Amino acid sequence: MNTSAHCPAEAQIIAREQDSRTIVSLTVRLTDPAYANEFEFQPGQFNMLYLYGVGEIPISISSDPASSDTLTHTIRAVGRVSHGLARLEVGDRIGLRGPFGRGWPLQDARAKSVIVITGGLGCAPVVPVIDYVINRRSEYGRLIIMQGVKHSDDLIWRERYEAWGKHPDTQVLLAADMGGKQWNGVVGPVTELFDQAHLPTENSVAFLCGPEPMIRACVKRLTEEGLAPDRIWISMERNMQCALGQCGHCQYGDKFICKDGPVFSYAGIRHLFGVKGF
Amino acid sequence: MSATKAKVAVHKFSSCDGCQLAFLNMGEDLLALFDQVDIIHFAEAGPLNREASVDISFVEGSLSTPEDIHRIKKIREKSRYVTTIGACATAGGLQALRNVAQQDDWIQSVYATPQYISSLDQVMPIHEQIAVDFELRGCPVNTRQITAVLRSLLNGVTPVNEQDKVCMECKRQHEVCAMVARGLPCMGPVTRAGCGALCPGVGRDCYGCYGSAENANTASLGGRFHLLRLNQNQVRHRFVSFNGADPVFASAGSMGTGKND
Amino acid sequence: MTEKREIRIKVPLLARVEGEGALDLVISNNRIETLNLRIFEPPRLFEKLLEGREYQEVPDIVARICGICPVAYQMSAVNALEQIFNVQPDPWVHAMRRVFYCGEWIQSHALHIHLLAAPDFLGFNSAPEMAGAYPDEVRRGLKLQSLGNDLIRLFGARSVHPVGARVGGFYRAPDQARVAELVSDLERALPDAAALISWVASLDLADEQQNFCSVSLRHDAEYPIMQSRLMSDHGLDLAIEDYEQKFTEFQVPHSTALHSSLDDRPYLVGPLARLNLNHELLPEATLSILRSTAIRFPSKNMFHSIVARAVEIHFAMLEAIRLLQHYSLPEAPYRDVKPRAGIGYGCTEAPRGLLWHKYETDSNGRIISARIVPPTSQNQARIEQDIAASLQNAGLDQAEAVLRLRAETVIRNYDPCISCATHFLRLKIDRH
Amino acid sequence: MHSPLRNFLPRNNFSELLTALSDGGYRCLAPKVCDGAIVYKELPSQDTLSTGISIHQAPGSYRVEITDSARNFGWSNGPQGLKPLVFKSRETLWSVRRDTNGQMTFTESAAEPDPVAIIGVRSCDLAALALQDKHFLNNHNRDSHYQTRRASLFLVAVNCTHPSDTCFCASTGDGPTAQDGFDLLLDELDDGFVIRAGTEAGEKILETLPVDPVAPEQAEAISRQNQRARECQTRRLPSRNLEQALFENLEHPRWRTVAQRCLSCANCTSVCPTCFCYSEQDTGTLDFTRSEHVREWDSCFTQGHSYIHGLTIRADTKLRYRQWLTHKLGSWHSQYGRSGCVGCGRCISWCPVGIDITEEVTAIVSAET
Ligand SMILES: Cc1cc2nc3c(=O)[nH]c(=O)nc-3n(C[C@H](O)[C@H](O)[C@H](O)COP(=O)(O)OP(=O)(O)OC[C@H]3O[C@@H](n4cnc5c(N)ncnc54)[C@H](O)[C@@H]3O)c2cc1C
Ligand code: SF4
Ligand code: SF4
Ligand code: SF4
Repeated sequence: MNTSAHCPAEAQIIAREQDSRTIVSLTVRLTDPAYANEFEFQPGQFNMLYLYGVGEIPISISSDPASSDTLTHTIRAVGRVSHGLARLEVGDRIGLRGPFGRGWPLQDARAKSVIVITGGLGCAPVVPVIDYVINRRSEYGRLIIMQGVKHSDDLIWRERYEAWGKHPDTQVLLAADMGGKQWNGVVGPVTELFDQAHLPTENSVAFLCGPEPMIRACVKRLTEEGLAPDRIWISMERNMQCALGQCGHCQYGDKFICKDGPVFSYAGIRHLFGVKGF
Repeated sequence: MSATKAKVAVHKFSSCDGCQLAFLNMGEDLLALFDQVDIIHFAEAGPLNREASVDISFVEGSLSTPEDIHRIKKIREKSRYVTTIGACATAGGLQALRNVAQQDDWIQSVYATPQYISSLDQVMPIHEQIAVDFELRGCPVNTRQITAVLRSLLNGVTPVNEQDKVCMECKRQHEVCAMVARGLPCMGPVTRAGCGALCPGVGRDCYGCYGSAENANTASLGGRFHLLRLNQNQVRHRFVSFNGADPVFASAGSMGTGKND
Repeated sequence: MTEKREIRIKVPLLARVEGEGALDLVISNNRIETLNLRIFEPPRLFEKLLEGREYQEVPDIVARICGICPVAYQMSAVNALEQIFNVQPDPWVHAMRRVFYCGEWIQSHALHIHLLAAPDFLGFNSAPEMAGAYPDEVRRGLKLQSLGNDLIRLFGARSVHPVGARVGGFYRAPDQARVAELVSDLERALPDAAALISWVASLDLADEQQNFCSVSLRHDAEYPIMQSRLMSDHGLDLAIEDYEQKFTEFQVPHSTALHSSLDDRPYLVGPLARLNLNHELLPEATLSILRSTAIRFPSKNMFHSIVARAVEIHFAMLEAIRLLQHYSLPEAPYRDVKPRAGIGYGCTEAPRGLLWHKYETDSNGRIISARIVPPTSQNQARIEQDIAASLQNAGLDQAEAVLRLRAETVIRNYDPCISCATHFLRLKIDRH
Repeated sequence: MHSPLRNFLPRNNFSELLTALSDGGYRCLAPKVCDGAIVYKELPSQDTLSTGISIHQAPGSYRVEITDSARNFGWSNGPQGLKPLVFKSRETLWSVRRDTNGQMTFTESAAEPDPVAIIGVRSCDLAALALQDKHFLNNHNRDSHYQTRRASLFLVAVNCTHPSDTCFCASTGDGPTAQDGFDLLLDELDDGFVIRAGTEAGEKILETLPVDPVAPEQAEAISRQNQRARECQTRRLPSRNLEQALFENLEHPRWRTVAQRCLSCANCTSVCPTCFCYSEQDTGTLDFTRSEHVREWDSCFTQGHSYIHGLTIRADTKLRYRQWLTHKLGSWHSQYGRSGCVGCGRCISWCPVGIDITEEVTAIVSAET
């Protein structure tokens, strides 16, 4: 069992899913059974994954908190560490520290309608939320899932979306800036979906995750539609080295993304949100 | 890691050989290197096979003849990954100073039979002729840098591009700032880290041998040099020396040229 | 001998030499028709680019002529500039420069013996190949090379293009604790250096006597490294200022480096020449190891160069220990310098031999002109002469591969440093 | 607050303090001039403290002068406070071995307790240490490396009698006299020191010293010199919580003009005794069985500080300088309940181009633009 905050524990890859050309889901199990046992997390929290000899990066946990003996991480290969992680195979080992941060405020959302808006790979950190709500369907109001991608080929997990859409009172809306041949979703930015959604602004919360320009546009629409800033929740990303609120890299004004976030209420960060340089 | 060893080549163009020594001066680690990779071409260490296909080519030196250009293109074709090493390969080196001088005049004055001369008008860094995957700066590069690049590449990931300023390393070593405490015209604030702030470490000002750092404010530093009583010529020489074709330093050096005091 | 035979040997790229050179050899009917050590590396015009620079910049600039012997360049340059400015560095500085220089001899010689030359005598193509069969010897060599590098770093922070030397002395005096550490490292490695001499002396070196003229610096009391008079085994005794009167450089069409002659004849510089002329100045500890081998100096066997290198490693280690043993911090590690106009000369013994510098400065200490004569260009004519003799000795009727290897071995035996040799010009070879 | 002025240690008995400390198991670090600046260096047991050091600081300039004064502490400060002693500029956090099966073993590296007494600590640096404590030893996370080193410190503070031109601790409320955070505190007079303890450990050492009672003239001299030290300071920060004022002025034109001068070299953050940013990376040898994970000082003036894949949040100097200032003087209040500046003036002196934080912030938060 590993006690240090800085030092990772070993985890082994037990399943690997190639979701798209650049996106891979790695399901891992901590090799120390005691540690694996006591590991618990909230939807929206993240781990620091370590690639041997290379480095650590923050990656959200995209699996169900109920079965936390294994942990799934959906990783887009974009640079040094993520490319290396995405090349690993079942049986390979990595280092893992976590879980870190504050997740989505699911308690607050109880009995309310839940609007999930994601862009790009943004849906990964919210998957546990969706699963959570769907598993407790009656405890929540409407569930509206809106997902935007740059190109329709980037859309992963089509079957999951389809399956989610089949649940009662659950709406799945997809948009692609550029649609491919077999695309029957909307072509355009994710904000195009707002008109179709007939968003419930009373008694609802919105969870947003994805590229910041897209989030900015959505926040604007949501507030225009009348959703209060403290009902809008955003998952933020900044450079992160320690995930312990120490290294200073993830500072966002007066906040540390790693410990005060990554999920923030819009009301708490609106004074900086979209300001260049923060 | 795959079972077959990576094939590595070390090529040389116009240079002093100093960067290759980052390999040969590894000490006993050189044996670990021979263990980890297959050295296919490295003239100074023995293996000769310029034409073979390799995984990684390290290229030292700048281009200064038509044959050089032909050869570097061949190297590019035969290499999966090309890393240039050192000031000559990445920024022309000292010899690129001749780009700014009257070359003909230079050549006339140093040898007896000038009609034999054939060389390019300009001394060029490698990236001017081929696509380079990674550039490692320094005059010379050191073993730590080479080791870091090799570790990354053998791990299948891109090497880290170190681009902070020498001041960062200087301060981490707790050197007393030579510029502030002794008024020396230190290049540290605009020079790329990597050497380990060697010059401040021996009590002198950095002379910029690692080339320009990211976001280098050469105008402000040049202004400071003037306040430290450097004349125009001296300021120019600070910027334009070991990385003759570094665009940031070159343009800093050409500011105010003409006034040769 | 009946048949007429023509062999054309072209070595387009010499392996295991510093820098890029080639060999063109045509043997026709058992006669050498053409023999060109072709140095084709492009010139880097150093002398020219020194013009207009401040004297303080010179040590850093000339270091870049060669990555293997930057210390030599720095020392020849600072000596010349100090002569112009009429500064006499402290005895401390003189002693520490010698140590600095010893580091370079150790590093360069160890590199040459193990990675460049030994594979020839043991029948390997490359250092990695040889390392497989002789791991202990190679490891020992790399360890010695590292010690040399450590000594350079002691003063210069790094061993390639060190940053510690300045006109007048050193920027900073090394820390006492570090010096003490290095002295004990050196002492511990002395047996390795001794074993190295015996090892190279036991290599199968061809027994081949040649006639040549050895040239080196000469000092009354110490084995020569820096700044003294020039001498030869043919009676030369010359102030370094008068170098140009006796030595001439000339151009040959097949090389981008100048050839050099003494009284119109080729001559030898480097470790063998030094040992031939100065062996009696070696410390007794080194001499006694040498006596236990079968090799005697002066020697007319060019292949004894490798033994000379091993001997100089041992000497340089003892010398560094001697000079550092009672190390104490100086009052100041350098003398302040007042620049003035003038002409100055510096000549030191680079690992490969004489390195002669001449500078002219203006009253602010800016360089008006510079002239640099490196060891390898001085040896070029001698190398060609040696190849001819050596091939003749071996028998020109030998198989092509044998001749080729022999010629390459001869070249490598000089440890030619082509970057040094071609610091200034480029020739295009005219073939008609 | 602390014990009244009772104990006088004559200058020629000062070595007794050093002896008591080394008997107590501490290495002593004392101020020495090195390469033209005051640094804390290990004091060999028989050695004496340097005397007559006088320091002249100005924006971008630091000069040492040796006078014939007998005083040991008649100077302001050196390029570093206590930060390097507790928050190492580079240290290994953990290392990992990998065997041929790919199995990894992680080993955390621990800092070794190394009892060390620092002689001549300034009040600004005590304040800074308290701030670093808040950062590294909070409820959210306690940094064991920091904690071990912090627990090893014995702090002998000396009230500052000779602030430099660049000092403004009086305006931040962090000096020039120390309030707390020391083990022992000295007031230096020409013939010796008035000494008092701030902790039990300090008290223990104090008990062993041959002290005299303090004469009323001595107490008076001390209060006079402390007041002079306060009053001679000319620089100041605007005297209020600057968080709101700074965040209201994010588009002030001054950010652009300061960015033209700023070298983005990070000298200011490196000498700042409260800056805490660090980056982490893996290093190791070519033999792949082992890797080390190290952290080293980083700065909001580097590109890497705000890099996320495909985007640098603060690509230019204007944004980096603004991040520094708005954090140090602004959001620090929200994070740690006070400003991040203790008025030591180091960032002014050690900025190679002499940018003055007090001048910049005043220009930015003053009404006119
Ligand atoms: C809280 C949080 C949750 C995240 N969840 C996911 C996820 O579920 N799936 C996913 O694919 N990505 C996620 N990311 C983004 C992911 O961390 C980056 O893509 C990754 O760090 C890029 O590293 P790299 O080495 O591959 O890229 P490079 O571009 O080579 O980056 C070099 C280094 O910069 C730092 N860095 C670069 N980008 C980021 C970033 N966005 N955030 C923090 N540090 C960065 C890292 O130290 C990285 O090693 C998350 C980021 C954060 C902050
Ligand atoms: S000495 Fe040079 S490198 Fe070091 S901090 Fe000062 S300016 Fe920067
Ligand atoms: S301090 Fe500057 S000049 Fe000196 S070695 Fe480093 S980069 Fe080169
Ligand atoms: S304010 Fe000064 S010290 Fe700080 S980064 Fe800018 S130039 Fe460097």
